[in-house]
Amino acid sequence: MSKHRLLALFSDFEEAHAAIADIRRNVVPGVTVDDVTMKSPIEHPDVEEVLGERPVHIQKFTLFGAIFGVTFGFLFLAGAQATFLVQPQGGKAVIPLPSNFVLMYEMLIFFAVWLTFFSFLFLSGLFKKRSALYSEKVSLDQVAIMLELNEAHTDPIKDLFQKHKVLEIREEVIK
Amino acid sequence: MSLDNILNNWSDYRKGAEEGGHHDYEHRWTMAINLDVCIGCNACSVACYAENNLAVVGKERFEKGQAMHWMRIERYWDQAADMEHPEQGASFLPMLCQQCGAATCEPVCPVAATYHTPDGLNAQVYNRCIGSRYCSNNCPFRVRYFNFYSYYESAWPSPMEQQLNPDISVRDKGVMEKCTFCVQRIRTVKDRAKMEDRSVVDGEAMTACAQACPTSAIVFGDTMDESSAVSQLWKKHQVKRGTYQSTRGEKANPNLRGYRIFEELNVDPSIMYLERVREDV
Amino acid sequence: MTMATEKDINEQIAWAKINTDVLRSMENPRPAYWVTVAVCVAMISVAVFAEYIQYTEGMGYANLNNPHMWDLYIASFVFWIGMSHSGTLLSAILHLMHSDWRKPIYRFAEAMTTFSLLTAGLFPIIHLGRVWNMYWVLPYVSDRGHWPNFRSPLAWDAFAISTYLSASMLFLFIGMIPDLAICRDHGKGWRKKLYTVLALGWEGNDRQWRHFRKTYLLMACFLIPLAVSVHSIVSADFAMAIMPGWHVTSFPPYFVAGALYSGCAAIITLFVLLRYFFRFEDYMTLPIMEKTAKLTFAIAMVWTYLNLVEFASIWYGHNVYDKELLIAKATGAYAPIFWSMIFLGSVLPFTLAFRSLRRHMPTMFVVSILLNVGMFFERWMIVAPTLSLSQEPHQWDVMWGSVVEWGIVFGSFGWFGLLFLIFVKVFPSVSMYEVKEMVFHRQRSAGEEDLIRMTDHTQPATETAGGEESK
Amino acid sequence: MSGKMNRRSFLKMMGWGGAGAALSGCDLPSTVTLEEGKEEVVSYLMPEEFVIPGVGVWYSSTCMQCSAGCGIHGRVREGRVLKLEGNPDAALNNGKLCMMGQAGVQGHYSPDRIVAPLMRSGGNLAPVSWDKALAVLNEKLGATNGDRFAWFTGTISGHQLALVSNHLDAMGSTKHFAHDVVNNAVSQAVNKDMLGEANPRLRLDKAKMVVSFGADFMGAGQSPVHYAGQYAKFRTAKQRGLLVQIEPKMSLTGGSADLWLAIKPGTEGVLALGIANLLLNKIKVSDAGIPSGVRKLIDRYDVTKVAKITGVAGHRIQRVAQLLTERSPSLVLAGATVEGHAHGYDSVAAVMMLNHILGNVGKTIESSGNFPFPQLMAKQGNTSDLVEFAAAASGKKLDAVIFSGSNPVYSAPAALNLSDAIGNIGFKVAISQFMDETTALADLVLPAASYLEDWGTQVPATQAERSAIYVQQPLMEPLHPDTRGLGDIILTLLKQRKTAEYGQFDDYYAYLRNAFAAMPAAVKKNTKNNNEFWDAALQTGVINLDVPAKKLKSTVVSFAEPISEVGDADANGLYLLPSPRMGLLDGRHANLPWLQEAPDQISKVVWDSWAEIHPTTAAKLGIGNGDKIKISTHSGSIELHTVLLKGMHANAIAVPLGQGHDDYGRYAKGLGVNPLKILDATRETKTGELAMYGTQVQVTRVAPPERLGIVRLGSSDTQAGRKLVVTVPVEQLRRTEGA
Repeated sequence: MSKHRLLALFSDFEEAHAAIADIRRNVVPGVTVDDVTMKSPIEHPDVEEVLGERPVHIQKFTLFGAIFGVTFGFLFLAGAQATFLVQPQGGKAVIPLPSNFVLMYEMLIFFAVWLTFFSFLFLSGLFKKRSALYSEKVSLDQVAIMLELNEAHTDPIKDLFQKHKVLEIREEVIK
Repeated sequence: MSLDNILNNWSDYRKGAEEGGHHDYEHRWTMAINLDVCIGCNACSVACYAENNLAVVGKERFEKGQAMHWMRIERYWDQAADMEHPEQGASFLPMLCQQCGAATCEPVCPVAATYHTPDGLNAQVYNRCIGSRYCSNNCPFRVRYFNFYSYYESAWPSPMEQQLNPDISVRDKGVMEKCTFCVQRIRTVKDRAKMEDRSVVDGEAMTACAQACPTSAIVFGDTMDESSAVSQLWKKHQVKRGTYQSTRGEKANPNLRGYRIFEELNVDPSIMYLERVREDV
Repeated sequence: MTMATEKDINEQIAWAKINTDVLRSMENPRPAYWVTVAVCVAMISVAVFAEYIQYTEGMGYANLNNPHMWDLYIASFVFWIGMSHSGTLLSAILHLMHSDWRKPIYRFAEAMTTFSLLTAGLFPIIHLGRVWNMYWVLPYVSDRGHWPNFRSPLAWDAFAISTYLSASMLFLFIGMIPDLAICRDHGKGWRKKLYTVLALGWEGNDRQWRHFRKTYLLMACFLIPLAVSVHSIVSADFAMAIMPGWHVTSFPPYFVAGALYSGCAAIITLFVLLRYFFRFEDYMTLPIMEKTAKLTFAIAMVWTYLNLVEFASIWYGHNVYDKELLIAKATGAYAPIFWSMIFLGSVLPFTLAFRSLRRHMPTMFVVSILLNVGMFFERWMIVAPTLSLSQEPHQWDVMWGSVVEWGIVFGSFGWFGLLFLIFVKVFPSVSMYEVKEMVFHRQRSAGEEDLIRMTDHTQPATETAGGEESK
Repeated sequence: MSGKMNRRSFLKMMGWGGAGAALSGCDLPSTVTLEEGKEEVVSYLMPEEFVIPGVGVWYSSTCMQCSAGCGIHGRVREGRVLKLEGNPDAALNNGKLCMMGQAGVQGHYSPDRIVAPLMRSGGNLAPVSWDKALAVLNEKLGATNGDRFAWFTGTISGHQLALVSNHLDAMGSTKHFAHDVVNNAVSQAVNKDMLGEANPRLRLDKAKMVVSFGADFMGAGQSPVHYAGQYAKFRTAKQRGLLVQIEPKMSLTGGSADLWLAIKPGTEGVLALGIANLLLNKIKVSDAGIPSGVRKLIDRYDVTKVAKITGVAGHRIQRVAQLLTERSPSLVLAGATVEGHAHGYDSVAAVMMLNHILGNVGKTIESSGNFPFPQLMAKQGNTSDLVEFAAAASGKKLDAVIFSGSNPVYSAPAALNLSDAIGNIGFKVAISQFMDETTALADLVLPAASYLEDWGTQVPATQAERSAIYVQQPLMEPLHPDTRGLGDIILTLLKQRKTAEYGQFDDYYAYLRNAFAAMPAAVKKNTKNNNEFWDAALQTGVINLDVPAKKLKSTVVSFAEPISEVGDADANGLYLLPSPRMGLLDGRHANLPWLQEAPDQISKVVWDSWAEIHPTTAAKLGIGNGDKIKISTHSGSIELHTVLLKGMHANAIAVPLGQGHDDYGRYAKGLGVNPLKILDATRETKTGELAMYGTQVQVTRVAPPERLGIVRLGSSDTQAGRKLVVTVPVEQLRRTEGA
């Protein structure tokens, strides 16, 4: 049995929601909402309501970056100040906390921001080749529902989509 | 850059902090200038040009305020405001780097090109300077001079370059410079003393300005040496090192002439001036 | 309440039209565009030539001298840093406050942030006596045990600016990814290749959007304290010094307010230009201009207030040096500039209080430019008078910059202009996906609007009543 | 020149004179010795004897920057002289050195030095060889004789003077013109008449009060460093000395006065008479020894009249007279502004009379004793010689003149017409380091060695408590191999005339050694032989002499009324004060950039000439600060910018000397104006000196201030309420530090 991938384009957001809601309600047995990917031209509203909670882990990286920035910042600054060949005050090390706090603050943000960025790049599934089914309409004004399913389920799903005024359905076979 | 270095510095720092400050100077080069005998003759200033390879900038650049006189004689008319003549003469003030103990120029340098030496000097590392000029902006005495140009050709046309003092560099454009208390002379004297296994004798280290001063208005020496002439003067006039906060009200006899300029800014200058005296006739 | 009837944006606009309008603006530069580019390049050439003289012959050619070790370079630095704050304000602060009217105009404001930072960053470098050693302010490991002096506000600047530059560039870039995908989908030739790379494979699926939203929110959260800290640190360049007129505790908020002020004014300028040249009347609408103008007016008043705070604290503080400086600013050689600054910064913004003027684009254009002239004067009046009148009266001096100095400052506007001109032709200067979102949400909530407004009005009333009752 | 010094012998000689400071300086590479006859190139890491790389050695010598003749130490490193300091062994300056002395190295290393002999051919000076130059010189000098030959020098002393005198003898001439703009010739004449000595010792350090009538003893005086040292003692004495300065323009010394009084130019003598009047008639000081004519003169000047004439307030005069009796011993001095009038002698005599009345002679004015070597004593320059020289030249009475150490063409007033008159001299030789205005007119220019490359002795006219001969030795090899020392050149000339006497000396060095050897044993105390004496003299730079004590006579000469009738009627007349300043002095240092860049001590102007006017006078003339003005006299006019200065009398306008060079190298040329040019050629009636301060001028405004019109140091004349220089009353000092 071969696996199929379907891409359904809707112009009406509500219909697309309804279609997914149907899948969610197991209208077609064997196809769960977890198989559904929703594509949208805008940051889709109410996406959680439709698809259910899906986890995002970026904030953990951000937190790590912030903590790292502060600790590394302090250790780095203190280390640098202690090993400074030219000691600015009479040959003795000075580790001035007020100015170090300022720099630690900057370093906190610096590392937090970069870690956020990198975690976004990797966690959001960028850098992937777009599937052949990709429609440019998605970047214009249409919502797409993409799902992978067994060949047996394709027809019921297509019917479901038709019921919800799908504009176009694209299909490809993946093994 | 070793662990040793870190630990040593830290332990020194901690030790010093316990003893109420981390200044354990070997020397503390200090000056006293008696304004009563300063006649404003400029000998100190020219001696400084000769000793420290100061560039002559010429009329045009002098007009722009780009002169390089580390030691300048300021002249003020104090009495003259409503009088027909300045009947008590002029007020002369030899102004040079005050080698502040709490120098405002030091913390602002982004690359630590100006720093405090264990001798209590406010040193300027020419090689490290990137020319941000922040130090000069933050100097209340305005005694830091910036090399706005390269002066190799213009200030020392051949064979004048042969006069240059090889003990110190000629500064190129883009570098801040200022009075060093003739650090090259101090260095020589310290080296000699070390070689002869003795301590530096008072009067051995002498800045060019103090040496030239025809009226001996400038006294230079080491205040760590209790017996030095300059120590005696500071003691006599009850002026103490430290910031204003720590010395306020400690002058038992306020009539004594010693004072430091801009004491209220808490910069702890190393130069004590003695007030000018005039007799009302 | 008449305002409420006017929509910020036409909610019925076709999404396809949004795409076409914006994409059209990126194509086929008109002759006027090339003329402007040429002008910018010419301005940059002036600066490059001036910098060449200064580099080879010395800083003296900028007329800098013993009291005036800094002058227009640092003033311009502060000015450009200030300019950069507007993007942050519009994109981050208003984003967190869910003010969606920012959406059509935040993109170019954010680009402005980045480019003015790139311009600002040049000035600390240009003003160095030994430019070739500029990397010494960065903390790199050296076998000589050298570090920058972490106590110096200039070293803080290096940290703050690099952080701010990277954060704002990332913010700009991340926010642009969905639009880059649109460009990719519609692009041809080299543009297609470029956008394919830059869009990073964006296909608008829910996973990407989810992460996108989180990232954007987190970045915005960091960007706000960062922006505040950056200008506070820039103000520390002055406030940390002991010079009269610099050693002012109210400088950080004063600088931040001034930054937002000049940034908003610059947004208005660019708003008018883009609206006119790219025919963005559908997106950069009059109501949005009104909101921007009102925001600018509010910030202008904050700035004015902080000015008064500064003057009052100096006046009643009785620090002779500070007071002397304040009087000298108002009456001395710099008085014309000082009073121009007061007029342009505090009086002129009252034009923004008039609805008819707010809606008159030529007026807004002129006013916004004049506001920024005023803000440039403000930065100049922070840097120069203090240097001219420090504690030591012997070194008092009033200095006017040379052709070299002004040439470089002049060229910096060309540099900013060129970067911006390149940007508007390579990247979408209006955020397409966010305009769509805005339209979408407004359409959806149109039905509920009346209800919401009613609750908004009744809610506080009940609260107050309850509060009184409990007493 | 047979006795050419090479590097080795030079260093050998120098080594003996080393002050020894360096020998303890560092580990000596003592193994490095010189093997005779073995010449090879060695790096500086293995240097010759007495050169220690990286270590400066201090050698003693004598400063020649002005005629004071202070002892100096020169720091020599790697064969170059780098820095000059005062010689602590020299009693005159006690290890101190003024700005002009400090700048001596700049003249030595000046890029504008003449490096080869020049001879006039076809109107232009062209380089020639020394042989050629000397051949021509000998030929020309051979063709002249007697008083048709002359030397024209500045102040000159020591063995150089002896050689010049001998050369004049050999030529059969008596004409030695010595010219110096900065001089005290009139005072010397008065001192000679009243005290019996031209240059008595003035002891400020012993005085409790000094009243100086225009004597800028710490600035452009006869020995500024010496008197500045004395001044410091005077000020820091148990009872702080009181300085009253009375002059028409505030000088450097005036800037330090407790009481500075502006006086109408030329009326100082009247003020002295007024003070004398008060002392004799009111305070009843004895009038013993005052000639009756003078006594009558004194009685004619009561305070009211004096106050009216001089412009000094009556109560001030009374107070000064009162203080003079309270603070004894005091010292009353007369300076250039008193001397420089037609009645200069009378004025100075009136001033010096006060010392007699107050009994200061013998207390603060001491005899300088009988100097044992009169032939070495300074021949001090003056301006009467300049006038006479100009007369001799225009009367075509001179065939050949040798100029050295003076620049008469620059400093002669245009009224003397010197630059034209000098054309009448058949053959003009200039021994000069620089192409100055006089040298430019010479037919033969002999490049002189700088004083840092030359041998010599100096006997300053102003001697310290201990009289001494100051020894000058080369601090380095000649910088330019074709320059020669003054002594060497004169010796060469002398050899032509007196071969028998001078043929034995290879060079001036040999002559000096011989002369030192010939000194009486009393001078050579504590030294075993001549070599040791020579070494000791070079090492300390000073030969201290025991001069037998002498007592000064204290008399008052008869003098005429010390006021000119001319000009006094015109109460608004402006006197031009061509004031010399410590720095450029009379213009001889205008080619030293350090001194050009060092601001004037009072007005703080650099790199230019300027005119100082009192603000009220300026307002009357419609002149503002920095305006360009024109100062005109009968002999011409100058244009320059103004500096309004309250330290001026309303009837005076001061222009500093030193600028306005047509020549004299890159640093001097084209800067400022030369006020000497427009002076009247009036002469002091008794001494024949030029009355330099007696010229009345017209002043008109020409243009508003310009950007580079006045360039000065410092922008604020007041402290703006800061505590920079704090002035306290002397009572406070007395409470804390005084007796």
